[in-house]
Amino acid sequence: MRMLINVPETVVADALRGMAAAHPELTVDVENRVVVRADAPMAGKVALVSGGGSGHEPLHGGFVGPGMLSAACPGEVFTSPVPDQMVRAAAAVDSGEGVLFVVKNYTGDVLNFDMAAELAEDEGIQIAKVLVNDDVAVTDSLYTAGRRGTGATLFVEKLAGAAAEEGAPLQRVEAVGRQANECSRSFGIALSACSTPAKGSPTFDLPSGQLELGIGIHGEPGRERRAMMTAREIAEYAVDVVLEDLRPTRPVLALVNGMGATPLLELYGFNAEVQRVLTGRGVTVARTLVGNYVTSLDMAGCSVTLCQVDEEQLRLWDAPVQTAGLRWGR
Amino acid sequence: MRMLINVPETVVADALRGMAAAHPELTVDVENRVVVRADAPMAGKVALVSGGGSGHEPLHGGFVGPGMLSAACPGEVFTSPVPDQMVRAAAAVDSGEGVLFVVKNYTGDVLNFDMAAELAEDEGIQIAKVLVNDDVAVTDSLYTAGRRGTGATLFVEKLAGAAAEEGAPLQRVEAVGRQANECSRSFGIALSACSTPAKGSPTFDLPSGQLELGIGIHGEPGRERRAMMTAREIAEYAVDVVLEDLRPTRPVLALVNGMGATPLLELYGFNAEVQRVLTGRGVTVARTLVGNYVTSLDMAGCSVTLCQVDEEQLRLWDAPVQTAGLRWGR
Amino acid sequence: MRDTAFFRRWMAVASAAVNREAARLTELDSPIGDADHGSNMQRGFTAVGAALEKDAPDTPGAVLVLAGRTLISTVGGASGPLYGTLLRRTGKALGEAAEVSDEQLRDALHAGVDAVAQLGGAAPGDKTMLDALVPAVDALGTSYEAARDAAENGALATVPLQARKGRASYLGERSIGHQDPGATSSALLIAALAEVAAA
Amino acid sequence: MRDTAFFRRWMAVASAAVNREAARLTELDSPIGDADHGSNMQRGFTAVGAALEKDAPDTPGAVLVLAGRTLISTVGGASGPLYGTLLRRTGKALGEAAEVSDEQLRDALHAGVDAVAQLGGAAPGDKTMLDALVPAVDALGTSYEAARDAAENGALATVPLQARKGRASYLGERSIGHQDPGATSSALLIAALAEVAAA
Ligand SMILES: Nc1ncnc2c1ncn2[C@@H]1O[C@H](COP(=O)(O)OP(=O)(O)O)[C@@H](O)[C@H]1O
Ligand SMILES: Nc1ncnc2c1ncn2[C@@H]1O[C@H](COP(=O)(O)OP(=O)(O)O)[C@@H](O)[C@H]1O
Ligand SMILES: [Mg+2]
Ligand SMILES: [Mg+2]
Ligand SMILES: [Mg+2]
Ligand SMILES: [Mg+2]
Repeated sequence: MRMLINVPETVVADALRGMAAAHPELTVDVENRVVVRADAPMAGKVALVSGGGSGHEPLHGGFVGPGMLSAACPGEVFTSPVPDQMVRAAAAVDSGEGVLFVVKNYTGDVLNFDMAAELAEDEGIQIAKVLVNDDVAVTDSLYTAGRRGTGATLFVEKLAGAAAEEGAPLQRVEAVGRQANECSRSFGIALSACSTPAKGSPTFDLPSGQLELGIGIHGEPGRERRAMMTAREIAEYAVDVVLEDLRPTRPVLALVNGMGATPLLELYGFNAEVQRVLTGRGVTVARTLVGNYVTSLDMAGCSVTLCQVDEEQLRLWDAPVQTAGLRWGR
Repeated sequence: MRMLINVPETVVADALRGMAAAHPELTVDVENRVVVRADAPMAGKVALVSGGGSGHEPLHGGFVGPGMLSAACPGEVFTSPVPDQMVRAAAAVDSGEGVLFVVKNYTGDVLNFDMAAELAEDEGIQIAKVLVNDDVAVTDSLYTAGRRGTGATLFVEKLAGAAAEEGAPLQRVEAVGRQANECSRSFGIALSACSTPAKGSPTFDLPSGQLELGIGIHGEPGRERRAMMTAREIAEYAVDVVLEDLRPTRPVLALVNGMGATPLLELYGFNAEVQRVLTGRGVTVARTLVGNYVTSLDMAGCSVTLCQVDEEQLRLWDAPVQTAGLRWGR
Repeated sequence: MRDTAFFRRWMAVASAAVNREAARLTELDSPIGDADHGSNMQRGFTAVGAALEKDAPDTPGAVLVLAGRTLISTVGGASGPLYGTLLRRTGKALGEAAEVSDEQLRDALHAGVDAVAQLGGAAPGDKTMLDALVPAVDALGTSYEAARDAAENGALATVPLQARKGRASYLGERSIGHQDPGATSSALLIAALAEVAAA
Repeated sequence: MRDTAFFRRWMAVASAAVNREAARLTELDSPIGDADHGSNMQRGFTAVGAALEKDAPDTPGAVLVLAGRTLISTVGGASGPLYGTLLRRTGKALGEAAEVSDEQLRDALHAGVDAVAQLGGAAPGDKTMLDALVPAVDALGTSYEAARDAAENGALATVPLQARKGRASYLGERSIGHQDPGATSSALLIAALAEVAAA
């Protein structure tokens, strides 16, 4: 085990303490595992709450702040949070205008957020939900739990968060989030497995010189294993799979995302190839984001997410955002 | 080899192409390997140029922009850039007010920047230099190349960059940079070695269950190998070594830096321990930055840098900065 | 008749089994999941033990409802709501009686398992906990031992199946050849029940 | 007397040697450095070859000055300025003659090695390229073969030394037991010189 931790049991609580110390602009309830904008509830504004298993940082806690999430609920590593967290978060941020839950499509996340929505509504909080399911690697939804939510989560949280910040009503914020998800597709590649604190060793065995195509963000293997490919070949493969499903007719936002252990140097090089393929396919790239945003602990690898946008969505993307993990404008 | 690259020879050029695509606010000269603020030269303002081997991203290219560097010169992986790059960068950003070179103390960087300074001065550009040498792991400077420049580079570039942005003259910008270095100390720990593209395998052998104390940022082993320690023990060790040398009497800026492959979740947990130790030692922490800022490719591990600050330095730290890797304010 | 103490013993034995087998459950969750099922179950049943200690519910139904609620509040993931619902609904079906018959318990477990199927949308053959739970409650008509064996066999029988629900389903055909972690933990819970019933 | 072609051949043979040994030089730079010495030297000498082809300098001095400048402009790291200075200063000392004697070359190399010592501030025994270069130029008074052997022995003799300059110095005592990559590449350059002188 080569982890910078105390004991596996306290990893999430320790991280929340460290986050609280680094970010005075956040209210971090370590005991109850809720990260809230210090200025919440914002009068007259819709609130956004998201959450999921830990291990994907900066997602979601790193996206709490002006222009994005109002609160985040971190679960145990790779384990969806419990309804109690979500209800507590919703209560902390609701100004009376309602709360949007941003939920990645995993059985655990869906079940827990559903329970939380019921409980929160019992407490008189108006709840809307957006399900994120952008991963094209999960092909046959009839015989699976449906497409996973991965990189598009960032687009959903950013665009819906910008709409909420502008004062849009709940129905509109929900529509913006849903549209962002519908306009997005992702594909992920692993060059190594990751190690969870609980297991202490790689979650699957990937001999060097091999890669996994079509991975999710929970250290699960992908749908196919292949001999190592070059950055150029990986970019071609990933972009083509995404484009085939998305068939964009408008410019796209491109997220070239690292899984955690791939150096930024390599991610930028990979981005060069992604851009080359997109240009070759006649796709206009409106904005590009390169970095570790939706990660899988110490997994080496990357994912590509494209979100096709209209003028209004592009405006919401460019709107100011001030969070630990994403910051621009104002 | 589990790298997301095409061939080792083009890694830096590929990354620069990818950086150019992602950052229209930068002018990236891929051929000559210079990254420049698109709005340079800034009339009436001192310019800052830094650079060093690649593999430490976001350092330095990710720190080019308003409030920080005017230009960066990326060398090959872990190899200092050549004088030609630095001269070209200085010429591109000099407004006539002079250029500050920020140089990490490594034989290669020092020799190349020295040569560049001579050449630039021959071209009529006024050059000042700040040498960064904050790594307390290098103890005996009489019998070594002197202390390495590591995490303090970020503080030097940020504080001097803020002074330059405000219009301070070259002498003052240099003094701010020098002071930032003198007020800073660092210590680094590796939980795994990193792999350079040229070598394709780990640069040293670190069995799991062991760690290296006192590493630099070039994949070199540290001064001591030990059995694995907990985050709490590592924090105690690192903070104490730094404090012993710095003996701060004022509040500190804390940089809890990841070496590249350590998940943000772990870094935040480690930060909690760092803060605990600092509090225990009676040190006030004015600001904390947690993340991957001065990295070593895909090395797992971390470093702690403390910079003790007065009111003026704190003001310069809080001043707006708009770069790919560090962003706040305006 | 089974009294409140019987149900507390069931939860205690189940908790011990989960603790003992946690590493194995996480191991099973690695190749076809996200390597957390063991720690999820362990965290949940540790909390159940503490809650039963603290609140001291005094009917069989109340024991199971509290256990279920506690799992929902502490486990997360897919298994938290599913096992939480299983115990909560079983407990609800038991009503407020101070003692319940084996037949009442069987019917209540039926209701609990049905609720799991409804919540998760899975059916036997999908390679989930239902592959152990459904045959187990069916076999309860015969005996607790039969239920234990049916659950165990159901868990083993998930190996050749292709997953259609939960995380393992993302793997498609690559999910074949691995035992489902949830079915395995279900077999532990049923074995715990059989053990306390036999004592 | 040695003409321009001799110096071009030296650079060509040196380049071939560096290419052949690049992986080994990088390997030596791993335990006590940053694993780039081989690729640094390879990049530099490839550029030297191209520059000599393109600019076709027509005196021994001009060949070495161009080679040195090219190393400075393409290598980076510690070795770029140091080897660049070695060749540039040696070339400068050769002046503008069309042919040079072995004695002139020896004196010029002395000047070049002195410049390296001054620029880098190192001395023999510090576990650097000087541990090969200094004995080599001293032995040049005897013969090119003696210089080659002295460089080779000097490189081998770095193994037990503790580094006091360059990256390896950060390791303190842990630098003992490893051969210095720069001394090793210096031995290659001197061996290349001996090879073309013998031909
Ligand atoms: N829709 C479902 N219906 C029934 N059981 C399910 C369903 N989805 C998953 N499971 C069960 O949950 C188990 C996984 O639990 P766990 O690992 O704790 O949660 P997660 O998958 O969220 O990490 C699976 O092995 C399977 O038995
Ligand atoms: N101050 C110095 N004087 C002479 N030679 C030096 C000095 N510092 C380093 N060297 C030589 O440079 C070699 C390393 O070169 P290289 O790996 O290319 O550069 P870097 O150390 O910058 O990565 C060392 O093995 C040593 O022989
Ligand atoms: Mg899970
Ligand atoms: Mg180097
Ligand atoms: Mg799981
Ligand atoms: Mg080197």
